[in-house]
Amino acid sequence: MSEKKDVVLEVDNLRIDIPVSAGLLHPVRGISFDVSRGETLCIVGESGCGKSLTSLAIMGLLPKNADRQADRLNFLGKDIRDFDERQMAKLRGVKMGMIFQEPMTSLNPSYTIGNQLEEVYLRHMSSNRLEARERAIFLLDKVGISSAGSRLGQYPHQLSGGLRQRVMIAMALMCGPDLIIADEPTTALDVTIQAQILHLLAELQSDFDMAMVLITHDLGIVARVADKVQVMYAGRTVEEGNCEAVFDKPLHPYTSGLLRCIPVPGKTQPGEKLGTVPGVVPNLVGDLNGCMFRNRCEFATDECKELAETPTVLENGHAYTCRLKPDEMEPSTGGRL
Amino acid sequence: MLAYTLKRIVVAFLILLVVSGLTFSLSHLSADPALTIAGEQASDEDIEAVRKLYGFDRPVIEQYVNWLSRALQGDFGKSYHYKAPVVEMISGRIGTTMTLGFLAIVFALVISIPLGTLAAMRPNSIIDRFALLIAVFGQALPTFWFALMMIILFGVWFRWLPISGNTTWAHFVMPTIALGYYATPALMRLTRAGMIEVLSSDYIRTAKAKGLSPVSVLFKHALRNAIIPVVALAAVWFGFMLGGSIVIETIFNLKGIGWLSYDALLRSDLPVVQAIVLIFASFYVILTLLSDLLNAYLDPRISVR
Amino acid sequence: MKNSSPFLRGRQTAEEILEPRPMAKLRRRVFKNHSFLIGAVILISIILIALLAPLFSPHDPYDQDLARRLMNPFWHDKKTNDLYLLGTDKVGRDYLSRLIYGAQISLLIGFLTILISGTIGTALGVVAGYFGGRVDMVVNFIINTRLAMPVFLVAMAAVVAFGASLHVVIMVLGLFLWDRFAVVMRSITMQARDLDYVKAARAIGCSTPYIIIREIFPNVLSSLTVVATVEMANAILLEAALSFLGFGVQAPTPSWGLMLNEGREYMFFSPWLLALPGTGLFLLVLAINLFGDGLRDVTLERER
Amino acid sequence: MKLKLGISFVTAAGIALMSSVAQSAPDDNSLVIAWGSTGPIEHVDNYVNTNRTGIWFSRMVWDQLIYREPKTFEYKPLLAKSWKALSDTVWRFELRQGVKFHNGEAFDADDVVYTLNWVSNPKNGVKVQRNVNWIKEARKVGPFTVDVEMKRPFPQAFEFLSGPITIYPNEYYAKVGPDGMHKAPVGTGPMKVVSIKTAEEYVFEKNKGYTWGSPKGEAQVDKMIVREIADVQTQIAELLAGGIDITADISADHVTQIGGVPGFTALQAGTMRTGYIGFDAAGRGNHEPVTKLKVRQAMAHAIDRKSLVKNLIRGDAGVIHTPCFPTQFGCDVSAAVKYEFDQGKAKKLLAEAGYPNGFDIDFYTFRPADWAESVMGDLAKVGIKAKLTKMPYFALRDKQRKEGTTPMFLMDWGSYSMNDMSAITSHFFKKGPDDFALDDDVAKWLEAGDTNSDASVRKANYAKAIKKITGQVYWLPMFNHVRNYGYRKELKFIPYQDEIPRFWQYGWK
Repeated sequence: MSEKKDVVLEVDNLRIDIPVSAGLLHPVRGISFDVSRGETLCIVGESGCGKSLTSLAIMGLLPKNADRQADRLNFLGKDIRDFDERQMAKLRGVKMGMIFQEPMTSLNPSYTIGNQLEEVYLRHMSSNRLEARERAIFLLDKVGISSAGSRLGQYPHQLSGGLRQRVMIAMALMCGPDLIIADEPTTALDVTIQAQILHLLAELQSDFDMAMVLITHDLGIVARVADKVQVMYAGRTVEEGNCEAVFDKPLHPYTSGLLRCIPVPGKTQPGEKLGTVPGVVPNLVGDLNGCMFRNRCEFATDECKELAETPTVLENGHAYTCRLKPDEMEPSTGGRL
Repeated sequence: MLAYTLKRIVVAFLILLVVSGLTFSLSHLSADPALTIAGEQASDEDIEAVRKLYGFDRPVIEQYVNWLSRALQGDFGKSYHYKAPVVEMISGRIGTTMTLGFLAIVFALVISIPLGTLAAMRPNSIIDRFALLIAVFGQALPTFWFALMMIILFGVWFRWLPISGNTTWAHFVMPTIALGYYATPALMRLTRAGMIEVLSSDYIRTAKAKGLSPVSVLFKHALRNAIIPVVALAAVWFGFMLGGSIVIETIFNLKGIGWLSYDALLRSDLPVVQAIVLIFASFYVILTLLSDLLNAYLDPRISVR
Repeated sequence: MKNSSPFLRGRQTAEEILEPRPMAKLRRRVFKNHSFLIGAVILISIILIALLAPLFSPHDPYDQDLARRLMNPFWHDKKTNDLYLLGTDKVGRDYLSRLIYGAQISLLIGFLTILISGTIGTALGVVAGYFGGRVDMVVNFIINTRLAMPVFLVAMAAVVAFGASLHVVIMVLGLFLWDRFAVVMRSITMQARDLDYVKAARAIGCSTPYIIIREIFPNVLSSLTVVATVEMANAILLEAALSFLGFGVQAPTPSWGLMLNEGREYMFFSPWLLALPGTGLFLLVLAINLFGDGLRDVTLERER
Repeated sequence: MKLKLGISFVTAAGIALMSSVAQSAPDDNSLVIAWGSTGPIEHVDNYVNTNRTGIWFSRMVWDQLIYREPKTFEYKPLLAKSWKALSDTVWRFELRQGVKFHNGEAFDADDVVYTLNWVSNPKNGVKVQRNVNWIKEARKVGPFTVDVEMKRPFPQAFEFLSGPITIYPNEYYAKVGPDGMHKAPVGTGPMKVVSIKTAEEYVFEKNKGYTWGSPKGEAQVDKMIVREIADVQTQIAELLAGGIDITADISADHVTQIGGVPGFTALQAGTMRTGYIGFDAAGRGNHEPVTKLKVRQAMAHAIDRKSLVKNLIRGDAGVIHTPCFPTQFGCDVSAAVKYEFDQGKAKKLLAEAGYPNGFDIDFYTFRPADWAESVMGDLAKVGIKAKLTKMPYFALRDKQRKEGTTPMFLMDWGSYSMNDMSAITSHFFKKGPDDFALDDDVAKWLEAGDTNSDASVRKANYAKAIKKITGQVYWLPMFNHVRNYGYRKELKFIPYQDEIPRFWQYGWK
């Protein structure tokens, strides 16, 4: 566990409900975590597990019909649960920045890069255009964009995807936020670019001493940058803990299934079969009972249908939600790291 | 951009050429201008003389080329009926039609953009349903019928508004509403659809994540992008409205070129009809050209295409 | 739809998760779509009334008698209402019967017009979209030329040239209202052309007409129907406007537009003569539009 | 509220529910007139215009040499004090002294000579040549004496001199020409033009100098505004809303309706405009049935003209049996062959002609469709299925002249308000472009009647023509039209049979 010293964000039992025609959809069903300055939390899970909604919930950007509840939602020590749109708007961009998955469409095509960068700064800092411009150039330089000054006059469509994501990162950093949330920042990019961007993010995070929440489905990324890992499945945390702990000894069948899906340099033999997690994510509408992973779990028994989803916490903070005891999972299915 | 503009201009000219050719042949199918010119009491010899004098005995192609070459010099001939130069007749009346068309399109935009935007911001809300109602009703309401109903109610019954003529701004209120309402549904639907799409776009999410004020998100980031197709459509509709002005001007006794074209058709006054068709077509062509160029300016991606 | 929120994009929606059978899904959508339902009900009623006009109309719509001209409708004149529920017109014809037969005329004009314009527009659009390149350029030019022509004015001129009658009005409208068909068909065909199975058909050497008819046409059918409803409404309104100005169908055809033209003389004193055909026109066009809107919602969702 | 309004709106029996109009004459003693349902005055210069409203306009602004009493059709002095015939072809006019044009120019022989010589010169393009082409020359004899020489004996000369031939100021007209006259007309008449907005509005004021004893009388209002309003319904709306004081374009049904609104009066005034059904008897358009006399006779018997007149035209309109209006010179009703309404006879005639089951025919008109529909209803009863084509007047006229493919047409002719049958019958039956009979005898008799100055010779020839035209049913004369006027109750309105309202004579009670 981290030293609880400078906690930036505390989330306790975050739930999101969305009414749909078939009933009430529960995409997020009680997520808790905290993240401190200088720390990177990775939220991992496959599509539809609620990880992106979690990030939007923190930013206050959920769709209007979504209902957000939490036992605690503290940001920089302040309870932001009841913040209205105006109050949230004062936090966003200045105290918390966000980087999205799709750099190709996340920039407004009608305005220049410079305009879009400067407007954050002008909005939140009482400053003039000149300072905003200097800050923009400084940050573009910082995110590795050459000849930053001339880039300011360019429109998004004149830039490549990688460059646009760098611009997005610069934009999130314009006001020096305390928290940065990156929602699959590299998914849409070429593999070669992915590494650069990730490296850049990690570097900037330590440079600016921010807290970072990195949302991804790519465990490879997690292994490289995370301090803490949170594995989500069907709207709940199924396993969380220090990066090393989780990777060394995954305790939830889902985590171990995910880990089997990635090749590990030096450990995965050529020709060796990579694993998969068969099946699909269950329907999250209506009243839900038991372990949601049971229909895909090789260890599932009838017991799992009734199971309360309460986590088992080990002494190092490593927690998981499964009826299995820590040693019951076959060693061969996990722990290859 | 320059090449794009030039290409568009050449195409525009070609279109006008074809339109003028079609109109010319159509109108010469319809009537024997010699009869119209010669008048009520003319004898056969008079008619024959007129035919020779005006060259109506020549092949249509030759007549067309002659007409076109004079039209290009700004001479559309003389009205068969009123004996006045067509250019003079039209220039004295076009102002009324332009005023009406302009007011109507402004009215349509003033109604449809805010309403479409509000509807898009709150889909399925009361205001969205109200907007939909206006759109659905507007599309189904025959313009002339709507105009007559307004005359009965606001002109005769309540006497709030003057019924005919063009002397004061009040005279334009009913014609503007009648004509503008006709364009409102299309513009509003497009605003709404565009706004919904834009509001759900990633860059609006980015703008919100940047903590921009809702006003800035809406006006700076959303509206500008959503409005691009609306501007294009409004230009097209302005062209349609000139056509719609025929009925409206006749009902409200606005003596613009819409009425003039109606009057000319009743009298088989071909030079006037041809000139007005060409003017309407030019308007359409020029407006679409301008709106394309404006779009290229508003949305820098277009000129690259 | 609520679940079309961007923030959920790329994730499964509840409906997709529940996944009922496609037909049941379609049925549910149809019955959930109020505008589609209302439009369909009104439209079908009007079509039925038009088809069964001889059954519904109490009198021959052409049977005239000057002695009983301009009789008042039932709410004004209790004595006459047994025979002439909505009164009579200015040559003594039963107004109700003429309204009923008027539905025939409007629908006839609407259907025949879209038949002509749909054929022209679809042919041009599909050819342009399928072949692209120069063909596309030429078709585009034709479309733009057509759009540049002021429809109403040129239609009036054409009616003057060829004489006003039902055939002429239908022909003229048919020859003018194809642009939207062409534009929509062109872009859809372009998309369809690149679909895998169309490519496959081409690869195994199917002939072009075969590909267009068998592979592309079924794809564009729903869009075609939606455009058809828009143009049908358009055609009906244009005919009404032409007839209203005296450039449309000829008396004594019971066209609603012509009835408006005739009833206008009485607009201040017997407003129902104007209000009734106007309402008929309004309802028909409203129904077609609602139906078309609903159809688009229903089918587009299916395609998604 | 809204719903209630809507219901009462649809169900309202009439506009009688509306607040009624201000019940007093306007403070500035002005009169606002709406006209123009047949299109605006094409050119304000009287000689370049053919529209009826142009005639109305011309009577307000200009005077003629001779005044024709509108009730008795007697000729009285106007700008000419007296006249006498010097020969078969020369008239001498003594002119009135002390008359001034609106621009101050004094009226004298020079004005008359200039006007007559200018208009009779074909080069100057007077639109209705027939009005002026009989004039050979006008000569100044003294400062107020003029001789007018005709090309040939021309018995209708006074009809023209009292009608379409208005006298222009020579100096002004020589300077500005027709276009100047169009923009700023100058005459001697009771009303003076203040401003003109072409096809929209004409503003007049009273000619204060019109005190020389003109039989036309002084203007009763100080100011007059004429608004050209194309749509009759818009005119009525303006009338009901108080925007105008009088309209002359309404229909017979409007008369009943407007007459029922408090504060308004409406009336019908018969005119000499003669409606007729023409047949392509000469076969110009190759429609066989109508070339047969028995078919035409059958149709004449099949059509119930009385019912049509009684129900649709009303007023003092009546069935007409002559191809001219009975007050017109030479229009001898006793010479006409009359056809009573008898469908049995019609069927018999049809059977004899070889059409026992009737036939299909195209029927053309430019007038309200209900008139033609009434005719069609009658024809249908004897098996003749007429298909109506209603088209604008000009298009119909051109179609007739160009193609001749109009086997049957309901049209009418106003004779330019001239009380002489040459103005109508001679126009249609002297083998001109509008002649569908092409009968040599008729043409010959009409020519003889037109060019002889002996009244009895004229009458005899015209009677022969009438007999043949009606006997052969080249035309089936229908009825004379009425003009329908709606106006504010306080207006002193006087209708005239020649279809020319004298607006300056109408004052406020």
